[in-house]
Amino acid sequence: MVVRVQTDDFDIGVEISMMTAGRQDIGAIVTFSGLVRDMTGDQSVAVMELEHYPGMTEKALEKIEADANGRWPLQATLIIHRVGPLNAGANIVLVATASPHRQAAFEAAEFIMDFLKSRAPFWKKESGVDGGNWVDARDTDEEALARWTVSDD
Amino acid sequence: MVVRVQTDDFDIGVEISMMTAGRQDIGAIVTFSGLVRDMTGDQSVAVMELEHYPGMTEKALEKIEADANGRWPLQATLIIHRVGPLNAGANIVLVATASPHRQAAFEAAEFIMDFLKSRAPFWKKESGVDGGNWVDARDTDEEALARWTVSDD
Amino acid sequence: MQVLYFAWIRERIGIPKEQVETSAVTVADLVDELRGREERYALAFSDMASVRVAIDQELVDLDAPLGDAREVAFFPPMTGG
Amino acid sequence: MQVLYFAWIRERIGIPKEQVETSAVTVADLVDELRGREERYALAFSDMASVRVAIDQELVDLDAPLGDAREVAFFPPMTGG
Repeated sequence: MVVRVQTDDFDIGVEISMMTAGRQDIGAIVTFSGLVRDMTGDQSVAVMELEHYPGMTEKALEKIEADANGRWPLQATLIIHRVGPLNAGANIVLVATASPHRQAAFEAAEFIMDFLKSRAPFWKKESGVDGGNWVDARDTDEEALARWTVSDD
Repeated sequence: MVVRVQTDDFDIGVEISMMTAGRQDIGAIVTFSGLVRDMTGDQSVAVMELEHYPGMTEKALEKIEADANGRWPLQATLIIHRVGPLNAGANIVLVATASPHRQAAFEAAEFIMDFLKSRAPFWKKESGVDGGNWVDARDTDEEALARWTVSDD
Repeated sequence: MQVLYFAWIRERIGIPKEQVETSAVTVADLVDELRGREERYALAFSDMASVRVAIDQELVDLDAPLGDAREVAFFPPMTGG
Repeated sequence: MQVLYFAWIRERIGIPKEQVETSAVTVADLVDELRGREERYALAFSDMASVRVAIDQELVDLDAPLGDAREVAFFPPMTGG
């Protein structure tokens, strides 16, 4: 279980290599990476500023990761979230899950992303030609959590 | 849309870089990689031999990829499947999907993997200390297809 | 206690954090107290449906008791990932 | 037509492919014809629930008509990924 909050970029290939180094028991790895899009709705985005709550962020991510490990048979998990100013096209977040079975790896990665979106203290401010504005939370992100509160199957 | 069947290994980081090169409109990338596990059930596995049906394999993968692109708003898709002898710990398959939205990227990657497992002409033979045996298809893999035959939501 | 503000709440109040001495019992009491101070606080806390609260780095409800909190944070709904 | 065998069906029959002249109407007719040839074919096709068929590289049912197929392939359920 690894959690990192950093300004630096990450390399998915390197992270996966570190996750699998020296082991031959992993059957499936799922990664999710989120990137800064140059458009949201009709607004062009040049820079996305990622603010967070140091201390609480790490705690929240570790709790989400621990919850995922409690629900699925995971062999490794990784969450990297960047903060600071990020240009359009840049990486924002990487989540990776490793399991003997593909379904567990997929579900755990979705679970982590769903909770990270609405329960980890990050805030996005987009700046484009029309100035800056804080990204609104979306109802669909809150609704996405509901599917994890019922039984797994 | 890219499909490759190859004996060579792949590097997830390099593949994602190629997928995103020069574009800033992608919001989410999901990757699935499948690896050779050193154990299946109680059997140790030293080498996995991947046999396939050249010609039909590419057609089947291209159809699966096209079906996924018809169902979700995907900006890029990639399927790489290795063939030949693969050691424990080696990569077998990489699926990657890119979309403006995370849910589409996740669902499309799962869809592609589910159909690839049971509808693309690959066969696995495991060799360990107890000799070689062909991997049996699992009922759960066939059942996994059922969820895609009803409506998306 | 230390009170922290993030994102547009931080921008409206104009500072990222401050030391607050209070006898407020709940978070809601503290918000009322801050609102009464100055217009910028009233503006920041004008729509509490858009405000989230953490006590000592754990999310809590608005009516949560402050207890012996060392750190209270106010911020908008989170938008990470 | 060209007939191809894969995985344990290939191993049981002993060859990966062969040219077959047949007047069989359906895939099932062709299987019956091959079964009658030699023990190794009968063995390979002893449990048809474990046999999948493609005509010209498209999956078909066992009772599919051969039509003017150029290539018929027999193989076990697929296990890729």
